[in-house]
Amino acid sequence: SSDTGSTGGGGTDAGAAKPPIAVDLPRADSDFWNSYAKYIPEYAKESDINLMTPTNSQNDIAKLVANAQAVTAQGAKAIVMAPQDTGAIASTLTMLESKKIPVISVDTRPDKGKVFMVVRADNRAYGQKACEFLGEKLGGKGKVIEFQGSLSSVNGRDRSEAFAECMKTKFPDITIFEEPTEWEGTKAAAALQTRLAQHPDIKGVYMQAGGVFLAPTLQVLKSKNLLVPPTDPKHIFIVSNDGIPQEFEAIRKGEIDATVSQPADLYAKYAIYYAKAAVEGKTFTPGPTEHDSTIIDVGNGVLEDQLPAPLVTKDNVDDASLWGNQIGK
Amino acid sequence: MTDVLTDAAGSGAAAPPPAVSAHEITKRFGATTALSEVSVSIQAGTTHALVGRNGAGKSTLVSVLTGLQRADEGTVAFGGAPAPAPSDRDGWRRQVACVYQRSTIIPALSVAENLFLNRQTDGGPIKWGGLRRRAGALLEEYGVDVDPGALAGDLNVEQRQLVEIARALSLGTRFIILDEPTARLDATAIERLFGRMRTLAAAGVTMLFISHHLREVYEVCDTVTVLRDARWVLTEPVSAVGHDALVAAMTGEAVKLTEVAPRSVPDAPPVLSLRALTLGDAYTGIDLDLRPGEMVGVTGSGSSGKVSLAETLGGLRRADSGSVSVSGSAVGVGVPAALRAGIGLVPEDRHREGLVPLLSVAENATLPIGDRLGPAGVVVPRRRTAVAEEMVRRYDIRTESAAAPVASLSGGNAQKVVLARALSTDPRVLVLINPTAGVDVRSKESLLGAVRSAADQGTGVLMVSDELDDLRHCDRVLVMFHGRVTATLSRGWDDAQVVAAVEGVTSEGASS
Amino acid sequence: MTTTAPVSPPEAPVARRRLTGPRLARMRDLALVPAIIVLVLVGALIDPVFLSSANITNVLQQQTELSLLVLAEAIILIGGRFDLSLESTVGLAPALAVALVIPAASNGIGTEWASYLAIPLCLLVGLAVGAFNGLLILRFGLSAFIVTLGMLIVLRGLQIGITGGQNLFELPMSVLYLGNAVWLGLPASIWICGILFAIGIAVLGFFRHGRAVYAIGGNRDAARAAGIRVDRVMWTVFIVGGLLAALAGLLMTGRLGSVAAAQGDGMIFTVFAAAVIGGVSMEGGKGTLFGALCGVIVLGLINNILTLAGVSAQWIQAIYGLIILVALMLARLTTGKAQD
Amino acid sequence: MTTTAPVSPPEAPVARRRLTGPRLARMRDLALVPAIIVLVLVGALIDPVFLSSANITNVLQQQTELSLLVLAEAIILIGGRFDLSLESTVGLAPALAVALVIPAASNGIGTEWASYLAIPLCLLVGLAVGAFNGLLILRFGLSAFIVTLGMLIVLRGLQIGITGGQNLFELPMSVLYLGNAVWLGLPASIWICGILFAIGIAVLGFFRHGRAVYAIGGNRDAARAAGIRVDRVMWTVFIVGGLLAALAGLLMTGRLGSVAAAQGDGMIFTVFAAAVIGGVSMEGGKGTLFGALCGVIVLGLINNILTLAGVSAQWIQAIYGLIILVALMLARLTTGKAQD
Ligand SMILES: Nc1ncnc2c1ncn2[C@@H]1O[C@H](COP(=O)(O)OP(=O)(O)OP(=O)(O)O)[C@@H](O)[C@H]1O
Ligand SMILES: Nc1ncnc2c1ncn2[C@@H]1O[C@H](COP(=O)(O)OP(=O)(O)OP(=O)(O)O)[C@@H](O)[C@H]1O
Ligand SMILES: [Mg+2]
Ligand SMILES: [Mg+2]
Repeated sequence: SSDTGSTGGGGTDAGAAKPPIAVDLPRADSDFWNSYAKYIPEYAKESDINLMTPTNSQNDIAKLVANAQAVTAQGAKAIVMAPQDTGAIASTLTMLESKKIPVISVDTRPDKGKVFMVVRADNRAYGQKACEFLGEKLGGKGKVIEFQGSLSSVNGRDRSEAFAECMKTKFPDITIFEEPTEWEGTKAAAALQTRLAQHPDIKGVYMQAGGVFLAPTLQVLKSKNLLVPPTDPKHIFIVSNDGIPQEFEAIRKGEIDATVSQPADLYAKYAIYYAKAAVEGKTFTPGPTEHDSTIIDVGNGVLEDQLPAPLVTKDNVDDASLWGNQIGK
Repeated sequence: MTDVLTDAAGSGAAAPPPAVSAHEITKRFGATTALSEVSVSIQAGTTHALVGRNGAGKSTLVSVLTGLQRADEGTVAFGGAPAPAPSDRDGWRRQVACVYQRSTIIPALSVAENLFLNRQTDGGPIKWGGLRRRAGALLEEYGVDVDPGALAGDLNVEQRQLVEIARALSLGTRFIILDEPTARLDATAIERLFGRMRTLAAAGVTMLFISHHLREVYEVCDTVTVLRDARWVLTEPVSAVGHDALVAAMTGEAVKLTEVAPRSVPDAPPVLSLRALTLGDAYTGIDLDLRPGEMVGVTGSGSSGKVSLAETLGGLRRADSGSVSVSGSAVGVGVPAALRAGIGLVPEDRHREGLVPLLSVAENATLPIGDRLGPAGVVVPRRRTAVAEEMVRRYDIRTESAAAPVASLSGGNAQKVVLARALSTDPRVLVLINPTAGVDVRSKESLLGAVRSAADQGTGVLMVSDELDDLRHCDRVLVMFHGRVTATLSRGWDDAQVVAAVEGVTSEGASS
Repeated sequence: MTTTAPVSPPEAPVARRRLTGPRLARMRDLALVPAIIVLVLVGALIDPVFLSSANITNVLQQQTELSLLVLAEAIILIGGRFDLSLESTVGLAPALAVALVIPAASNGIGTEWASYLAIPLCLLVGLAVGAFNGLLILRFGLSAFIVTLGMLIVLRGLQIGITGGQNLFELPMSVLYLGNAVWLGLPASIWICGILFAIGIAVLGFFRHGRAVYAIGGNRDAARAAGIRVDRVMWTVFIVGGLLAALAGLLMTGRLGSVAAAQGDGMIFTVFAAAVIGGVSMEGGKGTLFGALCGVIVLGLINNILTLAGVSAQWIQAIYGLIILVALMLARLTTGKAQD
Repeated sequence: MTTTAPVSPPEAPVARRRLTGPRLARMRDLALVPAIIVLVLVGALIDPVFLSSANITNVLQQQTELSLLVLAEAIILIGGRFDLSLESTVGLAPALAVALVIPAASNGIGTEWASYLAIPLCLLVGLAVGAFNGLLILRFGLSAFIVTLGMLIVLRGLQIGITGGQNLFELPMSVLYLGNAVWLGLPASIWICGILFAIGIAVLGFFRHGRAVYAIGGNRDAARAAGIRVDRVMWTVFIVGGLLAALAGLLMTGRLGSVAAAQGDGMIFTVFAAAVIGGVSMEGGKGTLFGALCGVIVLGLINNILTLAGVSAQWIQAIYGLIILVALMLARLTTGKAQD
């Protein structure tokens, strides 16, 4: 009953001839996604596509659906999105599929529905890497506190599950305190204070998001005089997750020990890459890619390009190729 | 009207059952006993007066008789049959209609809807046009000049009261309670109400009438019951109990009410001067000089502008033009300026502008003088209590203590707190609007006594009132009509003169 | 010595030039119409797509769930009460209903009841929540704010507890139907909202029980004195509120194709914003459902226009808030009445 | 035939044994004390660490920012108004102050003002926000709910706009100081809160202007008629509210070591919960700051106990909500008064 086809042509004039590509940003209040947002136009320019002004769904699935509908009405020929709520996007994907608009899903894999490509790092691998690093540093025993995200976030859940599973199988003597935080720094700080009072012998911290937990954690440890170099027996080993510049800084100072760098730049780069490929009609098959990653078939014909997410420690923190070393400073 | 009066306690096996009888009613609020074993029965077709001092328990009895509150002990019967169950509101409403002392008008709804609340339609959707027409007819029948489509919240106090009365009378019940319906009405409206009541009585409707104006009791009632301190005191035909006896029964002491003593006002330059004061539609070109110690009454019908004038003086309204000065210096805008100039105000509606219900009596009475109760803005509780207790004593406020919330006071006592507040600043000019509305005889006397003694000490008093008893205390009375002062009556006027001037019929007879 | 002022002739009583009540109330109802017109003009200027029927349909459909919650909240507010827990019911009701119906393998509870029960179960949950709120508030005299705030947390917690924080996406067909069906060229959810609003407007405007809600909100004691069964009416209102919230949850579930663990999370602010912008007073007894509906539409238009205009993510929120404030001032200017 | 009761001698009036107003009010104040005692007992049973001075200090410190917001909100509520925007001020005030001071390389605006200006600037922002809210609400007669809801969005949007949504990590020493300093063995923030609450309780209880706030909240017209400068007092209250929120933001920033883009986000619900649980009425004129403080402590204890008990993430929210509801019922039972 609608006439979407006839009113295309939003976006910039420069590339008017090229099919417009829409990008929806999931939120504007996290360092990680802000870096991603900065990379998007850069790579769009580089690969010479007609990028529509990115929309922002403010971490609200209803807004994401509304935005998808709006850009469709404006004539988008491909959509890049990062649905933080992976279930609730199903109908929208069906709608977009019926209009033959390919979707690139970044960071998350929709539970259901057809997408052209999922560009993602393996969140379970994050949890796994953190577990292995901590387990090793602690010598397989001791107490670890984990700042979980929110149960309703698939990424948080993946990290929690993988971390717990790995600890259980590989380091059964390590006690984990799982703290639900709803991704809030205040909750993490409160939990850490309480736990340290209860268990002064906590030796490790795994925080699932450096962007929100890093500063509060350091602050609490500082006030308890626990921010000491790794050589000190009082040292608490900390593994973070995200790879923002501040985490690197803390690694250099010896305040934290490692972080899993979630590749904001690669997310942007390959989101654009696959969007362009989709409108050009290219197809992909499972297997290794030419950019150090593997495309796997995660079922139902959904392909997922699993980008590398390196563990950054003191040894490789100055690696210039890390996205956290390319921005800000 | 019936002449046959039966023993209230009931001995008439042969007589028809009373229209209403309350038996041994006891009602407590916390540890306050508002009613203690009160029995009253009212014969069908009579108009029964219920009198008593403020806080005697009259309104509480009303709420028990209308089923709004459940008595702790005792029973209520209508026409010999037990009263409906507490939850059966419709049952109660078939038995009794009531004009409550507290407004039951819903401000956000139209007048028409307020009149027909919960009976807008017999079923099916409401036809608003028809409802407004019915309301218009009803209002006309009762001589109430308001637009049925207006928001009830836009009506003034008197109009609201008239709407409530019209509503109660229109319900078609055979028993109607009127709890102080006249407290907010002017003379003509009261006359109209009485006419209506007589017609109803002639039609055999039973009425329970509460008023602090004993004259009204004698005018429209057949029997009278007196309550004192939550107890039943007497039930008599009005013809059998004289004015003084009634007052004695109410107060429990056989002291006569004092006559209004003549007083003289020393000649002195005016303490308050108004020059060509004008406010929109309300009043125009008001000139007035008030000498220290002088008491000036202002009266007029509804919408004569008298209340607006008084509110302007108190700082609640702002005149469009003209000047107000106290002892020669101009008064600024707003209440604080008026207070600073020495003008104290008793506002019209104690619920709306008079009191902060949750705060204590002490705090309400001392609101404007917070700066005098301690150093540097501190309010020393002990000093506040001392000042308040003195006020409670001086103005005879019936309260458990100065610390009780003012919301727990009966209407008349609440009014005294408002007066206490106005006098707390020792004003040079005291402006009062209907100060004795809802105040019992004895309290009225003490209240007006307090006003008089303030005047005797040099305070100029401007009293806006519809009550001739209040106006009798004044040295002269101004009558306003459609926003202008149309007559000035000096001491010695008679009631007819005032009524005529208020009606705007003539003013020649008023001048001397 | 007395003076007599010249007697003015007994002329007609001072003219009452003030607008009469209902007219004013109606004006207040229409207060948002200028804002809506301005928004539509701006939208049309920004992108012609704005006026396409597809876009308008989208805007309306996206607002359906919100509008049902606003309908519920507006009625409760008019009755002088409060319900914050609606937003959690939006999630819990369908989640519980679906979990009872789907197999454990799809994150169900394992009861695997017949799937045609899903919709009745969902509505039943809404009804139960409303009834429980009403019980605590009306019978036990607890503060509505605090009871429903507590319930907001408890219900969301229950949903997370029951589903383990998982999204449920194996939905029975019946649940999917309502959020997706198209009736006579318009999404079913728009029809449903339209009809429910029409019923609501009719009941609140023209029926005794509806008017009773206004009376209760305006002056509870007076309503009681007038023979209105205050508690019974308000209990019904709470139950209707719960039902509407459950229905909103159903529509949202169908539209989005799953029950998100955070479904409805944070909506209550928007619900209040729409209702209050639409002229429903927090103090009870004031406002109309039509006004509330206008409030919903204003918010929907603002969102749509901001998206179409491609406002930068960095400033979108500030601009959104600013537009709301300006819309309010507009409403204030056109009615000329102070709000509350 | 009429009867006359024997005229009773002018005896003493019927004994009035009722609790007097203030005593009742004080009881209401103490309503939460049983709940606090129960919580402390439960906490001690769950883990002996609970009663350790370190843990108690932690609980108190974690609640300092919340308590300042509750202090602000309680005063505003007692005055019969509303402020939702406090939670955004908690983020914006320190963010703007810090951004003005730090170099652009650390996500500053680039002005690089002297860093000792950070604290005054932060407080100034709070003051300005409060003053602006007051202006819109008091002068223009806009609804407090809707103005401050709009401001909540606008201020958060401004923060995101100014910082580009980044957390600010490079803080001047002065900003870090307050949130971390320890005075006489207790964190400075606890001292600050304690002192501010003491001042608040004294002013609201024993000073003319404090009592005026109660009068205004209880009956605005009556307060005006009694010569209280209603608008001026309420404007001051809004400004104090803004200042307190900015101070809370400062403490939080210091304690957490950064200004998060979402700092304060979602706090306003908890603020209202604490205030209302503590007996402050949404209708104005009722409640005390002591009660509000008890509300804050109850919420802090619940959180602490749940953490110590290690309740599973899956059910923690449901249990949290449930405990709040139960605490309320307890409060209701002990005072025996209906709430509103
Ligand atoms: N709801 C209530 N709670 C507590 N005390 C009450 C309540 N209602 C009435 N009282 C108390 O009961 C007593 C009787 O009050 P009531 O209103 O019946 O007096 P009244 O005779 O109608 O006085 P007035 O002539 O001033 O209207 C008073 O002491 C009053 O303070
Ligand atoms: N500020 C104003 N601007 C315009 N008209 C006003 C204003 N104030 C009052 N009026 C109108 O002036 C008329 C007189 O009002 P006012 O309340 O002073 O009468 P009143 O004599 O006090 O009546 P009542 O005895 O019923 O209280 C009314 O019609 C009222 O609507
Ligand atoms: Mg009474
Ligand atoms: Mg008047």
